[in-house]
Amino acid sequence: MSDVENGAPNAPQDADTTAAPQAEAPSGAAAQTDKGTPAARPVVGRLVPGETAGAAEPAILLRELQIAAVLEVGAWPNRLEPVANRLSELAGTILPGRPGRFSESDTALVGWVAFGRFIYVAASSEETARVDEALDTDDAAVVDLGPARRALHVGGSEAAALLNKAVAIDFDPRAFPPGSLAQAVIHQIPVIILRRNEDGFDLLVPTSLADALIEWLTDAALEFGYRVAEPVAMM
Amino acid sequence: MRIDCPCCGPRGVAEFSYGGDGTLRRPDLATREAEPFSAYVYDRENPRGPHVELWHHIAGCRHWLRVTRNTLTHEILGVEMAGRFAGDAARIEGQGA
Amino acid sequence: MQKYSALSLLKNAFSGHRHWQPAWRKAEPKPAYDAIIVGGGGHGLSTAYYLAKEHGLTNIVVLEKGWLGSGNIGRNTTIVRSNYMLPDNNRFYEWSMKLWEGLSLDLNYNVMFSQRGVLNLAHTPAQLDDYARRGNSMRLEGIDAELLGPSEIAALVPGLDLSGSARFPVVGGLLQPRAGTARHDAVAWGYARAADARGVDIVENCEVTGFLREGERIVGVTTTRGEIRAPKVGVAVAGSTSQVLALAGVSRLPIESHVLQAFVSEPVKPILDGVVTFGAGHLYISQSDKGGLVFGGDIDKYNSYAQRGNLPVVEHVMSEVTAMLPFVSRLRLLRNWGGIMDMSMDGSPIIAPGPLPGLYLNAGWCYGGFKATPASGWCFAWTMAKDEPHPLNAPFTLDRFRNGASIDERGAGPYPKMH
Amino acid sequence: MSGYRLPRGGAHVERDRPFSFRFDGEQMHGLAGDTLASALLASGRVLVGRSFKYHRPRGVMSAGPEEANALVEMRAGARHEPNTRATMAELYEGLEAASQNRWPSLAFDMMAVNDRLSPLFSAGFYYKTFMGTGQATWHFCERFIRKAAGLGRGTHLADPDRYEKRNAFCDVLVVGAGPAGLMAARAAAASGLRVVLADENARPGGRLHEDGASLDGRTAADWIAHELHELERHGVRIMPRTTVYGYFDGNVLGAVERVADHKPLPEPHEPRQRHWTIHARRVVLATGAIERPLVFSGNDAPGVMLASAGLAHAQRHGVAVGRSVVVFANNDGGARTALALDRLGVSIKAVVDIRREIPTALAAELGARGIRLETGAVVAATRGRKALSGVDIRGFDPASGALGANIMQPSCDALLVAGGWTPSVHLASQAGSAPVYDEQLQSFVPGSPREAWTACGAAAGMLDLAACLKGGRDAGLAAAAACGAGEGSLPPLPVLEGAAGAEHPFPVFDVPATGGAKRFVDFQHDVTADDIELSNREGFRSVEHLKRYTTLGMAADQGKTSNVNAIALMARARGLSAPQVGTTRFRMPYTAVAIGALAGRETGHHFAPTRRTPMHDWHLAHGAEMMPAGIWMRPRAYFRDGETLRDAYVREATMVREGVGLVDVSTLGKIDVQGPDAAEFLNRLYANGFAKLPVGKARYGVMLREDGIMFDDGTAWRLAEHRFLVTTTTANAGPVLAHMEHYLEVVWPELRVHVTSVTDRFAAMAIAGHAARKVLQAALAEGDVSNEACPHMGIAQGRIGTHRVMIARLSFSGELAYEVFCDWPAGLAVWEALLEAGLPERIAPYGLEALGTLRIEKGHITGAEMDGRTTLADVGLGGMASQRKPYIGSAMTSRPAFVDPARPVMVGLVSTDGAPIRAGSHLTARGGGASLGHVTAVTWSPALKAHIALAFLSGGRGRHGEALEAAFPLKDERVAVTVTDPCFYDPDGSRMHV
Repeated sequence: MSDVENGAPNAPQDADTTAAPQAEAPSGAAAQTDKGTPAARPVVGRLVPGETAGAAEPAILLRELQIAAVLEVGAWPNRLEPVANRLSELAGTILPGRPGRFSESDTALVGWVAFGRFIYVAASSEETARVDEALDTDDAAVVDLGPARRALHVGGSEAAALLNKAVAIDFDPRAFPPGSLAQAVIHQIPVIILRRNEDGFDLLVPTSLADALIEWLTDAALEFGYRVAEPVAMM
Repeated sequence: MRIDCPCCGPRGVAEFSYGGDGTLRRPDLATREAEPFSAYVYDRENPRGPHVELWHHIAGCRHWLRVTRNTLTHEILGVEMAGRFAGDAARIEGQGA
Repeated sequence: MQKYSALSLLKNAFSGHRHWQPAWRKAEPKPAYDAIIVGGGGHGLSTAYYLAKEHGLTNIVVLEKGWLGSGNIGRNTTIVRSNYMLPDNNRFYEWSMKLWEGLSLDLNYNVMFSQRGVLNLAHTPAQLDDYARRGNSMRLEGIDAELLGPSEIAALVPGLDLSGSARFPVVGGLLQPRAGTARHDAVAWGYARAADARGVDIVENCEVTGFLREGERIVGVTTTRGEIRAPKVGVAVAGSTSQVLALAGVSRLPIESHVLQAFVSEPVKPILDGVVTFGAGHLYISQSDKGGLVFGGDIDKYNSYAQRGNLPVVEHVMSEVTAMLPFVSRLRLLRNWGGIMDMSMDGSPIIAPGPLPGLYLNAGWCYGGFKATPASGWCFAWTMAKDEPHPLNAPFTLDRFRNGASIDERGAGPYPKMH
Repeated sequence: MSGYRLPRGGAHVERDRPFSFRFDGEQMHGLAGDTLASALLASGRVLVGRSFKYHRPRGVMSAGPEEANALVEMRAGARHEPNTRATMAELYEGLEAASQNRWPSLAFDMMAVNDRLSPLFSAGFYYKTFMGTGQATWHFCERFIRKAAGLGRGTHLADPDRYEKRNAFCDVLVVGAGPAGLMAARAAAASGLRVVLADENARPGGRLHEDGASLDGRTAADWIAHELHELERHGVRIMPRTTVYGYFDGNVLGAVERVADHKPLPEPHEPRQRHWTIHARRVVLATGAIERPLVFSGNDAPGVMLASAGLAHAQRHGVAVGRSVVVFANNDGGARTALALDRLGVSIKAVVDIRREIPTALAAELGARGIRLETGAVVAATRGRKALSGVDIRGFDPASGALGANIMQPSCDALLVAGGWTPSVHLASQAGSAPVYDEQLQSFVPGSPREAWTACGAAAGMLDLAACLKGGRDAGLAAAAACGAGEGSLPPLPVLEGAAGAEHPFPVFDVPATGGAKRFVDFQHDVTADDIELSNREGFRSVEHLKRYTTLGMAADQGKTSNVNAIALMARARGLSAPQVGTTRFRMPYTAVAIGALAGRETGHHFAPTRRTPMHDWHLAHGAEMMPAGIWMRPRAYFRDGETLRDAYVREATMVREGVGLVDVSTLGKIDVQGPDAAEFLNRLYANGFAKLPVGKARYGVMLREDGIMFDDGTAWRLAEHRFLVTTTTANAGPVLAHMEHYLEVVWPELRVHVTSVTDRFAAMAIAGHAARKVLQAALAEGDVSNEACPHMGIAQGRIGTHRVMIARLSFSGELAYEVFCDWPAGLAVWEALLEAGLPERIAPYGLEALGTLRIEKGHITGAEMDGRTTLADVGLGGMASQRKPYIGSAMTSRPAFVDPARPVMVGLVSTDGAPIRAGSHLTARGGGASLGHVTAVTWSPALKAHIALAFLSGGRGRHGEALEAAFPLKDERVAVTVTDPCFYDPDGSRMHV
């Protein structure tokens, strides 16, 4: 999973390196540019269950998904298949044969993110230790990313259209059927997009940017209208 | 411009970070002299036409790709995994999964 | 040379403009010259002009592959400034600025050099500190610079987003009042006309196809219009530097060619006076005398000779310009074009004798070449005439990379796409 | 009064839906389905604009995107928008428009004096004058030139509308929904492919509306409706009002949909426009053609219009463009237009055709309908300045190009001009080789494709309807086949009746000047035939020089109607053929595109995402002023009542020196480095040694770039034999990860190491001060941070409340300090627990300013010192570099310039006159002089009770104790300073080793 510290490549960087109190404070003198907030909006960057906004008949459903465990498994060259097999056993499902796909059992979801990189999402946080123990150092590395990710569900009839505002991936069900997984960037934020069924998409988002993503998504969803549902467990 | 990532499929150029000339080979780790490194760090052929270059799929799978691209037309002539998983990728693709 | 003036314009107006002469002769190449300049762009033409004017070398020829000024001299965003931090840079560019200030009179050609100021916006205190370091560096070299606060900036540039809702609010800025813009094509034409008047041959549609050598030494060129000999051959071909030097057997250089896109909006009545740059990204914008907003951002960040860029950079530049000046949103993008930049490994140019005897190299301008046009030609002419660099271009050698003496204004390191 | 609404007809207008609108404040009326141009014409309005340079009065000249004259300002306030083509602006109730580039009014424009002075304002006149004695003269003149230039007025108000963006994917994109495009879409969709059909107009159909043919027995309007229905049934996505403006590499096309421009305001939440990035496997370019004007004296008078436009306004909008119309042509289009208009009830005075003969059928029909035909004749001049009042028709010898005798001087209020057709090759040219000249068309057609497109219809030079329909179907089939589609059901070609044939021009485009009147080639920029000759005379002969010298084709209409005529004129002046002169390169955008649409929502507040730590809200609630650090937000200082920034940071820094403080460092980059070769990998990355770092210990390290310059610094914690946690600076977290990935994947593929960003895995905070251990220990429910259990650089595990924490004893402040890492979501709870545990010690949070003060006192480096130009030796860390192992950059560090004794190196400065040193100052000798170095960081040091700074000074290591000045000439300030060691405070480190 990528990092985005350099998301704004030329943006002012590393302001922690200054100790220069001389700068004048912004005056806020000029025109306001508060774009496109035609109606009262929910708290920015937070999903409030029950909230609706935007166009009258919401065509987007948003909800937070609770995740217990997210692991990244890095396998060494020439050890991909053994690791995939081991993960399949642990998850109780058959890991598909190449990156861009995932499968799931009742308790775990395991996906192939890249060559040598798997993701493992589990219903129980105890899975973290179990997977770590089950894999040998000579095969793979295991990184616990649970606290580093939040999960969101984007559903509704315009879910693909909403994501296509940012993502140049063809979400036509023939091109991106259930069981597909993609890494991409929305609003400079790296996400993993999982299509678990035809109804929508689940997104895994870096925690520090989840609020920013929600803020962007809810704004982007206004033209379709959206409804926020109660959080549910992802697995 | 779109690059057909061997891992992710065709993606827009904005997802990739350009890594420059892909034909350069870093001098051996043990090299102590500056000159071989100077050649590696500074000197470029900069061809007008087909160019083998590295691209990092930074907003996708984060693999480094070796892309052959015509610098005059921007036509992409070939894409392969640049690095340590190239063998795995070829094998897995070969299985026709 | 026909003198240009209001009076001559008036006289010719009465005679239906039938008596104007071509701005430069369509010269036929001779078999030998005292010096050859390869590249009929801004730098090549100014080199020829200063060789003739400052060094009395008039038996020279400028060879241009296409039409005169077909490269970056006519593809840039026309900004002229000398607001550099590193002394090697600010001394050189300030000399250029001084030449600009007298250029229209010198050439008897109005290059429309318009000193309406260049303002760099800062968005964090740290960035403002950096600008202060740069501004102080300029002032210590006798260059004009002013550090401004938000209220002064608001008064200077109406329509800037100085609101708290801006993602990166403006905290201050660095202004160089003497900086500004010039009419880019006119610079090429003005130099061509003035060089021609001093006897320089300018040959268009003449592509260099190889170099003539005597041992190691370069003694001329072969072209699509025949062999031309000269004891000195200067190369000023910007993005084509690698191709031209490869003809001389120099196969590798600290240069990559990249495409930089530029943009112009539909013309509107005056709405932006000076040049403004956005510090939370990379964007520079001004309004031309014709009324179009002229702006640009980053290079596309891949090797290219296509003179054509791609959509992501277009979109990003538009995001930047509307973030900085929200009113621009309703104006329309009228034209877009691409230029091929000779991006060097440290972002600074090369003006030096070599890399072979008889050969002289002027390259690596990245996307700062336009403002350098007068000083580049002036220094390159000096270097070619005297076989050694002037102190102003002495640091801009080809071997500085190996020596570790990079002139890295951005501190970005040996990565051409970062400069 | 000139134009008027015909009693019937107008396929696009709804006669029972009148709209009122205002033009220049005058209330007018139009119909739903009108454009602003057709509504103005219907209202009898002739004069609608002024040209760019000479401020000539101008009227509507077209019915499409090529409009060069009728540019208006639309809407009011923040939505004010200049330069809108009246021909593309759909009418809506309450529309407000105004003419532009005139003062004080359209009818009386002071700037029209330019036209009288036009002999002075020849092409390129400004290069020859305004020089005076130098810059001052030019600056004086320039102010007036700027005011005179420009077209409409912009506004400084921020645009209040939304712009959306979307990606779309399809097998076949058809650009243009004229006859060829409709057939292409039908053919492609028949094979079950995903097809998108985009058209810039509000209504599909293109020239079908004007052709006059019936198709399968249907009227054009009915047939189009039927085809659209069929397309929808096949799942084709039809996108009207969508201009495909750019063709980029890899068959990526840019398009802008005008979602709400035809409404008074966008609906709530609706964007004004939507940008589409269309990813198509194949593209069919059915972009049509644009009619060319002819070049003759006074050809710009208001009332002179393209013949096709005159017909379009009548057919589409039921508008007669004049009460008495003359038609002037070099091809069959003239007579055809006259006949069609006559049938619609428009009064045609005469048809003037350059050719000696026209097809007998046309001539006969003109005769039958009583329309006067003059062949071998031209319109040599026009009469009327603000509105056409008549034309001079004279004989013409096409062989010599000479004018003949006067034939007639009829009065008329509209002159329709048909000069042949210019295929719209813009997109094909963007994505292909140079356009190719077609002798029959006397124009350019697409060259060979560089991308996966096929051109068809008028865009490909197919000018008659049957060829368009067949060409479109063939192109659609070919595109489908290229997508691997099987044979679909082949859509039959419609049976045509009454279709117009091709209109190939007789190759004469200009008429000699009469009476010194101007002959315009580029209407908007006022480039005349004489300007082209002048350009040639002065040596600006290449088509690019012509464009740049005369500004031909560079106006807002981009020369859609002028380029080909200009090339023909230049070719004649140079004695060349048109293809020898060639055409300029076409670039995006095909028509001008709102910049807001290209920016989308990724601007303003959404220019970049905001990255927040888990303590973000807490900081805000406790007086913090936040500042950006890249895309992160970090507390600068926590303000208490009445405090200035300096009060706040001095209090916070003092608190750390004298007691204990807590700072949020969650933004540090964190990278998990795992694998059997992890230690070897880090040993190669860092300049100092890491192979032998024991498990349970951390180490400070610096990475270099390949050129030997410092890249980043941070710590690496060895958590297990094969597992490290690496921290980076906030700014370089991304670049360091990419750097690692590059070496692992490309350079050293044999290393079994896996790297992952765990920045968001761990919230992090540093507790610093002599009471840090006591407070931390008190907060720990589990874990031991005693000096024995957790020595300097030691790592400890523990628990605060229910939250597991990982602790490393590291110090940036120079005090006894610990970095406490916990799960990101637990960050706030751990933060609050530490603050609570520290209450007895009066703990408080500190921000970036205090952090800066503390590190400056210690001489620790940050990005201000590691600015991409400095070496380890420069910052006094040369001794850290390992001599025993190679590492990235090691071979480059002994190059000559790196060991130059005059290199600036890091020193400390103390203000000796008590004045603050400003960041960004330069060092000079006392009394001034050249720069000897520069200041990187400054603070008031509470520990030293002095203003201090870090700086780089040439040869600085041997200059401690020297008296210099920190100069800030930007504010005319100079501060007397003494050079010191950069470590001001506790140089032996005793305070952190307790």
